[in-house]
Amino acid sequence: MSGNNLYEEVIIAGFGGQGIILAGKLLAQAGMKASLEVTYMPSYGAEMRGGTANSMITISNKPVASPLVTNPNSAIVMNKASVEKFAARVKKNGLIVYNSSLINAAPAVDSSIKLLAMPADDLAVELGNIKIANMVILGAYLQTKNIISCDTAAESLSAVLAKRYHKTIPLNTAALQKGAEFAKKAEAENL
Amino acid sequence: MSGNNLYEEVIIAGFGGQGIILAGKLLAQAGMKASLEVTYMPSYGAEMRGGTANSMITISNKPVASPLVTNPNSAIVMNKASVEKFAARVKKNGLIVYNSSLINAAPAVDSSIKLLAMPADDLAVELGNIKIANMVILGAYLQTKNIISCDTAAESLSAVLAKRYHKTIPLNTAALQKGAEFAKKAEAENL
Amino acid sequence: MAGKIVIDTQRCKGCGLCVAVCPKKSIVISEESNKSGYFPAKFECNNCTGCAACAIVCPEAIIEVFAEERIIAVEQREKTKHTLSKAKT
Amino acid sequence: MAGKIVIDTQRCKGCGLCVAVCPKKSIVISEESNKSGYFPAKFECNNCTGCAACAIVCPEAIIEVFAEERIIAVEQREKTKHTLSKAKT
Amino acid sequence: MCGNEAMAESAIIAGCDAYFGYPITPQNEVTAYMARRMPQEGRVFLQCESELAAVNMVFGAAATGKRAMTSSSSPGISLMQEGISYLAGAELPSVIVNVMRGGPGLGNIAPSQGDYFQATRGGGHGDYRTITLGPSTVQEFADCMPLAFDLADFYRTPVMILADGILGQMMEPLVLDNPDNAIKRITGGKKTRYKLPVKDWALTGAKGRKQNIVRSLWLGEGVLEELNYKLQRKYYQIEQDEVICEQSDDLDSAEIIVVAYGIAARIVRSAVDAARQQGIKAGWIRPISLWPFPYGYISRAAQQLRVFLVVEMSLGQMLEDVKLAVAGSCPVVFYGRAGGGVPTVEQVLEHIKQLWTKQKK
Amino acid sequence: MCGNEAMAESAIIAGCDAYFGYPITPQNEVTAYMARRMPQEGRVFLQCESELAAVNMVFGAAATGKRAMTSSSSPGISLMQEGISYLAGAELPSVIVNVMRGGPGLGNIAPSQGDYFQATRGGGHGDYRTITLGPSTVQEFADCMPLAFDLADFYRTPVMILADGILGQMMEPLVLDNPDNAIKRITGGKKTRYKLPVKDWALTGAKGRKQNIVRSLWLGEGVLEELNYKLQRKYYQIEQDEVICEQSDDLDSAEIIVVAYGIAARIVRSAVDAARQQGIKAGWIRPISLWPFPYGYISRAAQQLRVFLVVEMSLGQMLEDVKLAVAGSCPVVFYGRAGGGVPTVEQVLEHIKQLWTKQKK
Amino acid sequence: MKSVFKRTPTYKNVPTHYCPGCGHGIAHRLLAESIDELGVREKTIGIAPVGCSVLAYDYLDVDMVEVAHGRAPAVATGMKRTNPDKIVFSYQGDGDLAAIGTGEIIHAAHRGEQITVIFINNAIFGMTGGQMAPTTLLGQVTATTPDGRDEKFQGFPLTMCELLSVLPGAIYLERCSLHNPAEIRKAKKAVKHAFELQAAGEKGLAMVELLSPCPTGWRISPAESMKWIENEMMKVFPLGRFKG
Amino acid sequence: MKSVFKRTPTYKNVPTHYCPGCGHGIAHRLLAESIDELGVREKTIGIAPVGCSVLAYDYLDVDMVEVAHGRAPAVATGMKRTNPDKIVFSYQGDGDLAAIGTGEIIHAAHRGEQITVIFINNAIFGMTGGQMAPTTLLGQVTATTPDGRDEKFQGFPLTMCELLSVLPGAIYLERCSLHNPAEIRKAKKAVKHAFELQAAGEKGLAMVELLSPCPTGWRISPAESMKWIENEMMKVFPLGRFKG
Ligand SMILES: Cc1ncc(C[n+]2csc(CCOP(=O)(O)OP(=O)(O)O)c2C)c(N)n1
Ligand SMILES: Cc1ncc(C[n+]2csc(CCOP(=O)(O)OP(=O)(O)O)c2C)c(N)n1
Ligand code: SF4
Ligand code: SF4
Ligand code: SF4
Ligand code: SF4
Ligand code: SF4
Ligand code: SF4
Ligand SMILES: [Mg+2]
Ligand SMILES: [Mg+2]
Repeated sequence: MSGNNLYEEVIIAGFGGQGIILAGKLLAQAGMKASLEVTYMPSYGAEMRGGTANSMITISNKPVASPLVTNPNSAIVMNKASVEKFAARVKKNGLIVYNSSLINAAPAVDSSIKLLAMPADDLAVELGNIKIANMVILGAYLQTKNIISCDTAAESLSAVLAKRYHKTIPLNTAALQKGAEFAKKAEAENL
Repeated sequence: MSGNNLYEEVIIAGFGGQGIILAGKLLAQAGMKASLEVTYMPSYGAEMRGGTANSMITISNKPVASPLVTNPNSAIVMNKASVEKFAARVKKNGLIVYNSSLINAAPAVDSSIKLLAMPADDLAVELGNIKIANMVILGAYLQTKNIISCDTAAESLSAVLAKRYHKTIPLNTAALQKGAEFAKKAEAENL
Repeated sequence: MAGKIVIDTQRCKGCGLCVAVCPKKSIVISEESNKSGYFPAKFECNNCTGCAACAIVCPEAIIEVFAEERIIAVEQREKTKHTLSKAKT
Repeated sequence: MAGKIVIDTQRCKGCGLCVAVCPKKSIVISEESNKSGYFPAKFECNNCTGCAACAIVCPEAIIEVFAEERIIAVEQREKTKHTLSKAKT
Repeated sequence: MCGNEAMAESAIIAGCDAYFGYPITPQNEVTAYMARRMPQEGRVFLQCESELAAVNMVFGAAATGKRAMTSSSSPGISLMQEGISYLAGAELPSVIVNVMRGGPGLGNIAPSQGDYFQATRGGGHGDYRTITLGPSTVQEFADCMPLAFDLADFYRTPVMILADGILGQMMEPLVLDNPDNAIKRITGGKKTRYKLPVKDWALTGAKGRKQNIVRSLWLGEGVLEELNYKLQRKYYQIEQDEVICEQSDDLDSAEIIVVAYGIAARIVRSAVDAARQQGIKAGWIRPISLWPFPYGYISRAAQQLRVFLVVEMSLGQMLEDVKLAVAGSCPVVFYGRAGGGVPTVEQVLEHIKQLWTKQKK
Repeated sequence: MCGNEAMAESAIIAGCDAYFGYPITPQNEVTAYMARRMPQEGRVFLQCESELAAVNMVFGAAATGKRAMTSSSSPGISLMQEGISYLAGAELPSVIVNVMRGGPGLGNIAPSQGDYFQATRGGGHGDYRTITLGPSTVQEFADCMPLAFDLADFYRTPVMILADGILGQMMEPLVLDNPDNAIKRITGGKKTRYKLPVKDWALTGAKGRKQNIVRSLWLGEGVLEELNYKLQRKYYQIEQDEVICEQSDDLDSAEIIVVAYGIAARIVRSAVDAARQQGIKAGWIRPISLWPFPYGYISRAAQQLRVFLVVEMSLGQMLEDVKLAVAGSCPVVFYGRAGGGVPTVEQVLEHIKQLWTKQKK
Repeated sequence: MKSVFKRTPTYKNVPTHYCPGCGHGIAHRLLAESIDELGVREKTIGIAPVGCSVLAYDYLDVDMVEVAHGRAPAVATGMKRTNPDKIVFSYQGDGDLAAIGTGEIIHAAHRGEQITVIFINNAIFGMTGGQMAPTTLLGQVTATTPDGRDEKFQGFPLTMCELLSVLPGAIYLERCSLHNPAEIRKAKKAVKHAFELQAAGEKGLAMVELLSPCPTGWRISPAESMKWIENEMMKVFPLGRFKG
Repeated sequence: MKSVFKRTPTYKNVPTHYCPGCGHGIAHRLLAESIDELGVREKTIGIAPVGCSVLAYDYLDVDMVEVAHGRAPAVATGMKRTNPDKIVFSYQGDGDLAAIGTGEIIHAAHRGEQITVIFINNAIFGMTGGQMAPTTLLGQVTATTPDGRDEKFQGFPLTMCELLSVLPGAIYLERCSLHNPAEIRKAKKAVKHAFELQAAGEKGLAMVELLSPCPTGWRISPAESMKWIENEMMKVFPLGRFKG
């Protein structure tokens, strides 16, 4: 919110089952690991089945007042419904990373907003498991924003994954990297 | 409370089973029948077995504000515990009618207070049923105070007795009268 | 008379249950009320066996029963049985 | 082919229950996801008998079953039975 | 006929279709009376397994458009708090009578006014209010009922009657006539029977119309918030239109104003009468609708400098409403007794006298 | 670790012997966490059949002198009202966490502050209060717990924590250390661990002493009233000693003071920061103890003429406390959202700006 | 002669507030004797219900608590889970246990809480003045069934032992009666057994149901009450061991 | 070819919010078909519980109400007593009916309320994210039994049909399963019968318990869920008619 301080507000959105909550938690955890101030706030509601899920993350170098994100700097959107809901809320000069495997058309937003189309589902399938599309797209976001490194995120995996999933850490790490690489290439191409 | 208006506050007290509530209701009902303003307030508490019961009745010729009687003009006391509890509360120049069948000694109170010893249980037994001691003593009170007539009270019996007890109306009427007669005699003797 | 009972008459509520259960008709309701206004039970000692039926049924538990040794023995046998019948009867 | 089914694939949640119960293996899960992101069931028409097992088990009630007359008769017989079995079965 | 019975009979006259209740002192006369009378009228009486069941049976009957009520006393009313919040959320007309007794906990069965906060602030969860009426005579206790049922139907809201053990148990002269007269009496002639809207929302079977749904869950973004604003508008209207309050004739000249409701107000009345006979300039204000609270009456009275004495059978609950109304303009003093204690006329008089002496110094 | 889990772990650190709960969103993380952790510590976790059972199990454990707690969300807390009144009446130390959600009725599961009245005024029957704490960060939510258990034991009273869905679900940096530090943090250094009295009243078996009785029924004339006066004295002491409140540094110069608690206070803080950057003289007061309410802080601030803006995730509940504190000295304006709506920083800022413009005219 | 029968120490030597002929007094005595005979007084915690026996702690000389109407089994659960070495019992009426407290008793039994429950079935709400209880007999006139209980409106009497016997967590269920000395002796054995099981660490809930006279609620004499139990109540509530 | 199987009118033609493979959808269909076949749609009033099926009124095209968690039988009582000519049913989960609402279902059955209850036993609290229900099987891992349900701490699974069968006021009790087409057909008959009884004015409560898959709560696939019902649940919850 304030001047040249770091105040990154992110929304990650998609439908239930796309690993939205996990991606959000990982970003928050990585932020803490990087000694930044962080708030993480999931949409919740096991009380209601179906529908969309989202996480709101704020990363700053001073304590965060409100954990709610209305107008994010960055949005990571995993399905069409989320584009409709969140794309228009992104601030000027912001960033939208979207899952082009499921979202055909680029979101129509202010031209100051940077758009990154990620075929996250496809890349995940390439790695052998569609469920890690969330990590792929998060990797791309980290790479593009360059606030927290992909390695810090990878190192934070063990803190957010339940013990019984620790065996998937290598796969998730690979996914983060694959996403980051894709973003690096895309950026290069855009140059 | 106020000047020469009628404002008669009565407490009737005894132990459960002595017909305290019925006597109170009858007095209140008779008051209404006599076109007076009346409030009647029983001690209640089927929630607690045993202990003492009492009724508070206020009879006036204008609407009664508070139904609670702290310092009555008159007290009708049926057992020892009630004497201890209420005798000292009776106002100066007041009246105490007590059941001398159970209360041996006359209550020690201000000399301005008129005392009437009624062997109510004994008189009731004479009539064949100890349970109507309440009517005997109420009759004595009515006679002494002369605000409401014994006949009005007798006429009110049907309104306060449950249907299945209507057969006892003659007996109750007799008890009221017996009490009244006793009081009349006592008064005459005192003259 | 093999037994006798003592009733705490001031605490008796005159319910009459003891009277009803006494096999020896050794208890009656008295004519005098106690200080609470109840007409209490009264021991009449006709052939009381100390069977304790009255005490067992008394809701106020105000009857103490006395008996000759023989009867005590019976009582104690029963108590022993109780103790043996611990858990998992 | 004595029967066929029509699945409202846009509303299908890809639970696969219909696939599991079809005695004729006439249903498969498709490779394309629907607009809600589910991979829906797809009718393959191998020997469908119109037995309706798929429809009965479908939690979304989005399978309509068509069958030749003979089978309808069976269905209706059952319905009649139901109606007869009113109160106090 | 004691207060509880008078209230019950008046509810029957008011067209109560169903009574659901669970015994509790000091309102057992209601259950007993209803058990006898409702079947005679071909209506429904049911003794429930608990107060939780009772309030939810009221919910069920009310959802079908019937006039339904329950009654209880303090602990039982606490058990109904979830249900009352649901009634408010689903906007179901219903009447709940609380014959208050001493608390907290099991407390005792003596009369009390300790549940004022619970009734007027919403003891249940969420932003809702229940219309709350505080009768002070057997006549008013009875007259409350037709008014309560009409208010409930008119506003689609639960209505609470706050009585107490004395009012429930006492007897005094009483007229039971038609609802029109009852409503006139209790509103001081301001109202008669309400023009009630048709209950087209009621669950009567979806015959010749779309399905009706009665609910309090609203999941879409902002939908529940909309419901809350709707409720709020309704509450605002109630605050404008439904305040009932009585005050002594001599209020303008009074230097001490005693505020009390229910049984306490009767005691206050006696005390103020006595005080005036002793030359003390005292008056009284008696809120009859506790919510909506007569803030207007009190803040008007507070425009002139005087002392307010609030008397309650609690340790200061309505006190807060009086303070909110007075808003610092005048001193507000409190006298209360709790846990079933009832102030005597003498005690209140004593407090009035003390204030008078201070005032005159 | 989300707020709910942080709170749960902190309760364990604070020596919570037993947790009894029934699932409800948005606090299911508490039940799940306790189900795993309490047995690890050799303590008691039990999923109950209902909230009614939960609060009464807490009652049972507390009566034996154990530190016991439960947690729930709005509708579940409504069901506990009778139980809470009993806890207060029997003077049993106990901790109840309400992670509030949108109401009334089933409402929704969005964050809310709609149960402020219920918590601070006593949603149950009778004249009692529960100490109520309103944390606004995950750290505070956690730090509340050792304080709550100490307050409960010190005063023999139930203590309520009012959180909301956001606080329960969010994650942010957090230190979990010893109770001493936690209490220091949340009281702004004013307090450390309390010197706790021996629980000689607890039911531990009458060995070598007279029988102990824990009860809330008092039948003798005036006995319950005496209990109430005793409670009242205790409440008075709490009001004197246990107020916790935070305020912005620049309060003296502020012309607009925004009062908010919990999550709303964080939003207010962002908005006030933004306003000050725009040259608006705004400040904030954040009650942490909701009961005892920091009347003193606010009435001191109200001695100077300024405007108070109260912001709540309800349609105006704490508002009444602020008005009581201000007592007419300054205007009090309200902005709230209900039914799970959360005010945004922009909306609050907008309200501050409007007040500022009006002020400057 | 030697004293062969007298009050044991856990039954305090004070007058009760019960009506003449009330069964609560008898039940209290059985309880106190069992505790004394087992020697567990110093580790026993009792729970008084809301009902006529709310003041049970005035009569039983053990640590006791008074709890909300019907919630005793939940309170007992909270106590026993945190104090497995103590003996915890609840004493409950039929309004308390079979009406408002149905959920709590069923779930305590369902979970197999290791507690002892003494259940006083007097077919009525005594304390509140004689209203119908779930256990009230068909045809029985009460304050809320002025024409007698009618199964068409109020259903058949609720039999708690039978109901709980379905639950594996209830390990001992027995119905006894207080209507004559012989039955009272049996009742005593049952009450004692219910405590013994808990003392022995048996896992599960033990409940003894006692058919108990309420002359006031039934509006008949104490002696008639005893007969009414024998002739009427026992037809609907057969005595015997249902479990364990 | 003719259409031999399709949605009937009372089951609204809209998507549901249920998870893939959830049994609620199947149960809804059976309910709607029964109502349609009996032709009672226009006089039926339904009660949705708090649980995953809280939005049942979005799917069933009859007058409906949503009520507090567990209280549906009380609400149904209030409705039926004041509207004896209507058909009143409640639809309840196992958390709703067998945990928090135990008192209400038992007393509705005890009084013999003339209502129809559809009881969805999925051995879990679905809506709140998979916590233990009273019906959870021994060893079953849930959010609140991380090491599996253990009878020593949580007791044995609660069998509601067996429990209610003790009550004369429950006139029809049947347990069916939704795990395969054949059982679903039987379940349909049972559901319909439970409505028929009410429509025919039979006095008493009719309940059908349906073993129903919750793949999300059980953390297995829909197909595995069906097998789990057959292999595990049915061992503890045997199918069959318990009453009527
Ligand atoms: C929540 C609540 N509801 C109702 C009451 C009133 N109440 C007190 S005791 C009781 C029933 C007593 O009957 P029972 O449990 O059978 O005991 P008994 O007096 O017959 O021994 C009731 C309804 C209460 N105290 N609290
Ligand atoms: C008073 C109250 N307590 C708790 C909850 C939270 N809650 C909602 S649904 C539910 C249980 C759902 O389980 P079940 O009834 O088995 O239905 P399912 O979702 O499994 O179909 C709970 C505990 C609530 N809404 N209200
Ligand atoms: S001990 Fe037996 S014989 Fe003796 S008085 Fe008692 S009952 Fe009668
Ligand atoms: S049984 Fe006991 S209380 Fe009753 S009369 Fe005999 S001694 Fe008195
Ligand atoms: S109707 Fe029968 S055969 Fe045809 S697809 Fe469905 S299950 Fe298979
Ligand atoms: S059963 Fe229904 S929802 Fe499931 S896959 Fe088949 S068609 Fe789709
Ligand atoms: S009312 Fe009945 S249960 Fe209560 S004390 Fe009297 S006889 Fe005993
Ligand atoms: S959680 Fe279970 S019961 Fe709920 S919708 Fe999903 S599968 Fe169905
Ligand atoms: Mg009873
Ligand atoms: Mg379930």
